[in-house]
Amino acid sequence: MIEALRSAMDVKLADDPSVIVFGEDVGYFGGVFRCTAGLQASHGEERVFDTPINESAIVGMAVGMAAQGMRPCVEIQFADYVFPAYDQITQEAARLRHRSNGQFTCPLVVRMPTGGGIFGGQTHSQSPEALFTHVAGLKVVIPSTPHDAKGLLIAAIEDPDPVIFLEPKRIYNGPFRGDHSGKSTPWSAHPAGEVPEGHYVIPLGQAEVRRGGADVTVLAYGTMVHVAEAAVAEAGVDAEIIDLRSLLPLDLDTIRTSVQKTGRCVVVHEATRTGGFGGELIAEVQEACFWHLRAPLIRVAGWDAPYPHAQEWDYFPSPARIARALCKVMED
Amino acid sequence: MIEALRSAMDVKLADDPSVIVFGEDVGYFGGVFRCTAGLQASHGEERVFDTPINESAIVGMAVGMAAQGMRPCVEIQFADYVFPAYDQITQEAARLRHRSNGQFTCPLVVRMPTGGGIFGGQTHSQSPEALFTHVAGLKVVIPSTPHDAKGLLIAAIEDPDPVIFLEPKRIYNGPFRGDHSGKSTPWSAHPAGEVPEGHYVIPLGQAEVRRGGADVTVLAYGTMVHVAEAAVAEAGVDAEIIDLRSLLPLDLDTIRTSVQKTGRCVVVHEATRTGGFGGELIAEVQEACFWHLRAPLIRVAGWDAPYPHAQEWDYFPSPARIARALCKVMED
Amino acid sequence: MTAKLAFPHPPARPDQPPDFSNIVVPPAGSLPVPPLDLEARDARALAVGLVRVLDDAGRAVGPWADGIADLTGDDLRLGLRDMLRMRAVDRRMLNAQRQGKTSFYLQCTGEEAIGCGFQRQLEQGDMNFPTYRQQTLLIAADYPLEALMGQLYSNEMDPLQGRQLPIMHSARDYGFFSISGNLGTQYVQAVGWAMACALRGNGKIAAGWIGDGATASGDFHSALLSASVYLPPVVLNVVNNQWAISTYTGVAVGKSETYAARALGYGIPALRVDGNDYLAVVAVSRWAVARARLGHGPVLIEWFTYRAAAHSTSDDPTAYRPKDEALAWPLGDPVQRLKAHLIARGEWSEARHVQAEAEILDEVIAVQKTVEAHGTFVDPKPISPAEIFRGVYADLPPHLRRQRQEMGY
Amino acid sequence: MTAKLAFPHPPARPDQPPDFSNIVVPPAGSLPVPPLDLEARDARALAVGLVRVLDDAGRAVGPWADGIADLTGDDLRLGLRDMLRMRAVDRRMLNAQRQGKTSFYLQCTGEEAIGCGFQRQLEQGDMNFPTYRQQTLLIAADYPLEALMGQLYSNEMDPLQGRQLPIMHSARDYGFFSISGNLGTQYVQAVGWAMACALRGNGKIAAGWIGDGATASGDFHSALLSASVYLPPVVLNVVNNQWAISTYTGVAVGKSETYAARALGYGIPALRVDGNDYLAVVAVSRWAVARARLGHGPVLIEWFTYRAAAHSTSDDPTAYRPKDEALAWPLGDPVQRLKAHLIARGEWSEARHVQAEAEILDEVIAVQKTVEAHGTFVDPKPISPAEIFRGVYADLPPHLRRQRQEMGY
Ligand SMILES: Cc1ncc(C[n+]2csc(CCOP(=O)(O)OP(=O)(O)O)c2C)c(N)n1
Ligand SMILES: Cc1ncc(C[n+]2csc(CCOP(=O)(O)OP(=O)(O)O)c2C)c(N)n1
Ligand SMILES: [Mg+2]
Ligand SMILES: [Mg+2]
Repeated sequence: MIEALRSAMDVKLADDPSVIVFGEDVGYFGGVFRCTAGLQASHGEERVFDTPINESAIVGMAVGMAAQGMRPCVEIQFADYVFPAYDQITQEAARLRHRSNGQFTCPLVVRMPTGGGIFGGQTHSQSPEALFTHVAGLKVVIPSTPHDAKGLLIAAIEDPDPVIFLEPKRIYNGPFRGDHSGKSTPWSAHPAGEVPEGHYVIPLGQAEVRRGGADVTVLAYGTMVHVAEAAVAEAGVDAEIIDLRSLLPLDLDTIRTSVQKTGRCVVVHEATRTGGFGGELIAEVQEACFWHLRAPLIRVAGWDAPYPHAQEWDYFPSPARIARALCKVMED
Repeated sequence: MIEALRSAMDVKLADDPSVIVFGEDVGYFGGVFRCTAGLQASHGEERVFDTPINESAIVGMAVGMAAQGMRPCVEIQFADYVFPAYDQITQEAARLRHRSNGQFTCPLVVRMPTGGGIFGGQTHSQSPEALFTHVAGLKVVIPSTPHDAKGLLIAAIEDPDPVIFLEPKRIYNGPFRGDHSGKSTPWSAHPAGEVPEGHYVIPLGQAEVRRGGADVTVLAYGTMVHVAEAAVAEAGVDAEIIDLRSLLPLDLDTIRTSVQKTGRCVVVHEATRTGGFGGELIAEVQEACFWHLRAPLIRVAGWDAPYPHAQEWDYFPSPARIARALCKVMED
Repeated sequence: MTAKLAFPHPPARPDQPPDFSNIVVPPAGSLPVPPLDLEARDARALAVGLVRVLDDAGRAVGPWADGIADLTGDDLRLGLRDMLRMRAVDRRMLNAQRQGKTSFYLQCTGEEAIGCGFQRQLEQGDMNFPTYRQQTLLIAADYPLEALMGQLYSNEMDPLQGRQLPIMHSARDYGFFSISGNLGTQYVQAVGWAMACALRGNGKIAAGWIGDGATASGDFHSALLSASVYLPPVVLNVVNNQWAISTYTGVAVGKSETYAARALGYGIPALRVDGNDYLAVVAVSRWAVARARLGHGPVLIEWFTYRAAAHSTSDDPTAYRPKDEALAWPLGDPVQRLKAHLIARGEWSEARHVQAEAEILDEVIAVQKTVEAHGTFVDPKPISPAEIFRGVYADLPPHLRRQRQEMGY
Repeated sequence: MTAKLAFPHPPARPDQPPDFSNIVVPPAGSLPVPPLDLEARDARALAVGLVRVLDDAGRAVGPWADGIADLTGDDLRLGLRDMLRMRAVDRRMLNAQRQGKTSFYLQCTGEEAIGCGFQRQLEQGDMNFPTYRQQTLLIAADYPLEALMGQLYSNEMDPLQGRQLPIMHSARDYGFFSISGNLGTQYVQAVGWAMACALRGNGKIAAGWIGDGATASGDFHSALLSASVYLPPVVLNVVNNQWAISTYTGVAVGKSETYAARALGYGIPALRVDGNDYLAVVAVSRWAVARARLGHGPVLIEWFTYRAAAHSTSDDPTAYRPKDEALAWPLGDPVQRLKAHLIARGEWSEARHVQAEAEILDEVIAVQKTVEAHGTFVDPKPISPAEIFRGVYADLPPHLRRQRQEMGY
């Protein structure tokens, strides 16, 4: 997925002089996850550069640039470190178009590695998507494969509005199905690991059915798409797995169609349960599909506690936990 | 409600030397909403003082003090300005007890005026509760009457953990039932406007049934409790109105009992709908009451747009909108 | 001896006489004009001193005066008119708020010279990132009063269609960035904008604006730091009007000698300037704008002034400072000082001044009447509720379409 | 000429020879010891200079040396042992990480003098707010190695019961605040803690710690500003080790002359100190701690040093700096320099040094064995999963009780 993201930025840096890339360690070194490796060398320091460790400055500078018509694509080193920039993102970037009645706009992408599964402890594991989906004016995107990652990132950079682009770091190097040994296969062995060269776009706001099924709908995104696949195999139920890809705007049509068919739904995310995006999904789904439902909608999510270090696998939603939830809704 | 809040701080400043109060303009002047008026004069400048305009510093200093065993009760001038402190609140205060395994704790209260209805535009009207209810380690409280405000604030100051204390500014001076002339009656004319002197506590985590009813449950908090009362009168349905008072922890027992009885539920809040606390409530309620439900759970909330200035009454959830929702769930 | 906390206090509170004895007012003309490529280490005298051009007799003196010797009587009369127009607009709008015609207002009384003098040194395409107290920038950019008042009344002439608080203007074509209510945030955005100017090589510059109180915000630091690292063409203005609502400037300046001196710590050269001296404002602004435009990097200017009016229509300053403190302000009133200078130059008279004031008032009232004819804030629903949904995104996503339908539009 | 952005660059990249010719190393002993009530305006020479005590011959010279003339051979040998112990622990733990016994590690090689020398000047009850690279403070506070390693192995000896990353210690009784992974946040918390000390009059002080890179964070400013306003008893330490992961210190310092000089802008006196000179560290720390404790307010110290090792076990510095840059560092190695001084004083010898190293290594290995017997990180589920829920709040709220039950506990 790293190469896919890099390729997306490379394509946009080459085809649009207003695109620029910056963040902590992204310049000469190419980012602690290497997503921008080589981009400074090929596009020059004026297009790809290092910043001081001040996330508010990173986004604040980007807002000023975007308002003038540039298209900054900035990196926050870990999603856990986005909070100093939370004011700039939610109060400034998100509202600039609206509050200026279109005089100024903010075509800005904030990339950040998100989620757990890497023994990163509480400051390298958080999943803050719900803190952005509540903010009108933002778009929130999270890919689950290299193929999507590239197409979605190009779409995000080309989008006229600010996009929060969450990168599930656990699957940077390969799909992770929740194996507690921590092992994962490389992307090269996965069909969606293949990434076309050059320019292509996956439109924001469209979910993807990863697995068709008749009995229960699983809503997931990022790493959890793969963990859900393992869980479905483990539970042996005929589940339909929907990879949301874009949380805001949300592809409610695809979700509705599925749940009206299956009558059951399990929502999975890594973020803490209370106030997570799962609540929003359930509220929408029950409203849209109430008369089709055969069982309560349930969530499998991170526990409402700081993300622990040593107890990682007790915290991270496992295939077993998801499988239990699948069996539970099938009982009703 | 202002006097009630002031009285709560006054009581605690007097009975506990570790309590201290600070924030922008709260010292000599007594706060732009006058909540701390007179407190510096009676308790001294070391206990009640002005700070620079840096919300991160306000909360950061408070975290350092609280860790040593003091009990800071700080004011953020408007909830819209809490975001510079979002990192200190969510990444520091919320997790200090857990991450230090109890070596350090963070008994800290962050008070802030919240919500709309005062023609404050997008930077004096927001309702950010859902951005805190997603954060493990925080408590989130919002009173709807002076009586509750004092008891809850004393409980918050005495709580061993960090509490976000949201003050619905629209009802600082009297209950507001959504009248578009902007008029409200004074608290003196309301039964819960009476505030006992001295020390009393309303425990955090307990909801209050404001109106008993058989047909539908309305979940509301803050200003919306009063608007919901007006709506119920307007709709002429026998609704049970629950004032949540504490969003985190949530009194699910009271809610469950009610919805299992009524089979219907409308959730009301001022915050933008998508990703708001309403989603969480609906997810919990449908899970807990699924087999009792007779209609989809629905939300009446702020639109997913920046809070407008001139179109305030088109944005603010009105009694008419809530009444429509009540009628709609009654149809099913 | 053990440690005790310090709490900064203003020199006087309501029950006391005004006291500005702590403020040192150096003679006009005593500071030099530094080279455009001034370095921070050579700027100390300028940062802790006070650049002044007009002396007590209303004469323009010293090297900074020499730098603007080309200004004609017309130029200066234009400046005076800008300030008078500003003051007239402020007074009328304050009254309009008192009459309920707008929800909120906020004056810049006493600070008129700063924005008026600065703006006239900018070019088309330069961009200010103002606070809510820089309506002077709009006035001196000849922003149509119709648009300004339209916004105050949230009627159909409002360029922002009711979205924003009355005073939170946005006027891209007039070099005026959309104001945010959140303090500090825009200071670093100004740096970003200036970086974009340099990256595109378009020859334009940005100007950041911040109040003394808001220099405490984290993004004041973000701005100074990024300006110090990338050296973009930005002029960073601090308007030190001694107060932040009820809070004395000492609570924001702490032990720093001046706000200008704080910038020196970032290696950014800085000057402290008499903000009530229109000529000093013009001279220093011209220097700073030229410096930025020529690529010598950022500079910070602390404009030393006094907030003569209340913070806003929600504020009553007699609760926290002496009633007549403004009168005691040692740097006087900017309008009176420029007027005195023009008269001393033989370019103006008391009579012409009275006449100009009357003309300007007439003009402002005329516009006001026209704009009010389109409705004021007291009218219910002046603008379509559907405006709420327009422009949240470039295109309306499905969930907003559903919500707009639910609303009935 | 139009504006162009500047991008700070390190003097050398991997394909180039190390180059520290830009670093001015003044002779040891050349700067004075200021009075404890030093004001920022008088601190410039100290803030842009470099306080050094040990000269090239290993002699302690100058006025700062006089201030610690009471230090005995035993005191200095203790300092040397602290540093040697630190280095041994770092090496063993790095190896343990390589063997998969812990998930992550991070050394402080080259920076040992700073925390070791500073900590020995504190009293019981004083509180450090450290970053992840100040394990020296624990070592010099005689924090049991069992606890330190227990946390690294996340086994039952871990005082934090697996909650935190290996290196994010918390040791209240040893004056070591719980480390946060978020940079900068704790600097202002240190100021708050110090304010609490002053408000309670307990005679204790706080010490904030931050890396050069993290001085860019907003809360560096929050801290300096609040310290400048309330003047609490706090020592603000900046460890300038020239790098922030791959980012050259120039990207954080910008046009500021030094990090110490930045503090002067806040009216906070500051000193820049040779952080590889144990005697300079002890002398300046003692002075600063005394200053704070006696109520003279905040002070900032920039410790000038070099991060000799990788940023962490996740980092490979050969990708961004010359491989042998550490060897070229002009201020040498702190262990070697103190050793040379002790030998020059006749208090130490090569043989005793070798012996001490061996003893310390034995001790560290012995503890390591004991701790490893309780399990290392490779053991699955070393600690009860129910620990996840304990301490989120003082009491377990209903929703967490439900979740714990769902988990099966
Ligand atoms: C982040 C933030 N915190 C608090 C406020 C509330 N507030 C509005 S104006 C003001 C005072 C600002 O003072 P100053 O910067 O000196 O500007 P002045 O009003 O004097 O022009 C405050 C505290 C705000 N708008 N934003
Ligand atoms: C707010 C925040 N942003 C980014 C990071 C990621 N990060 C961890 S260490 C580091 C470099 C810090 O460098 P410096 O402050 O110089 O300390 P050093 O590692 O050199 O001791 C970065 C960017 C973080 N931990 N917190
Ligand atoms: Mg001010
Ligand atoms: Mg460093």
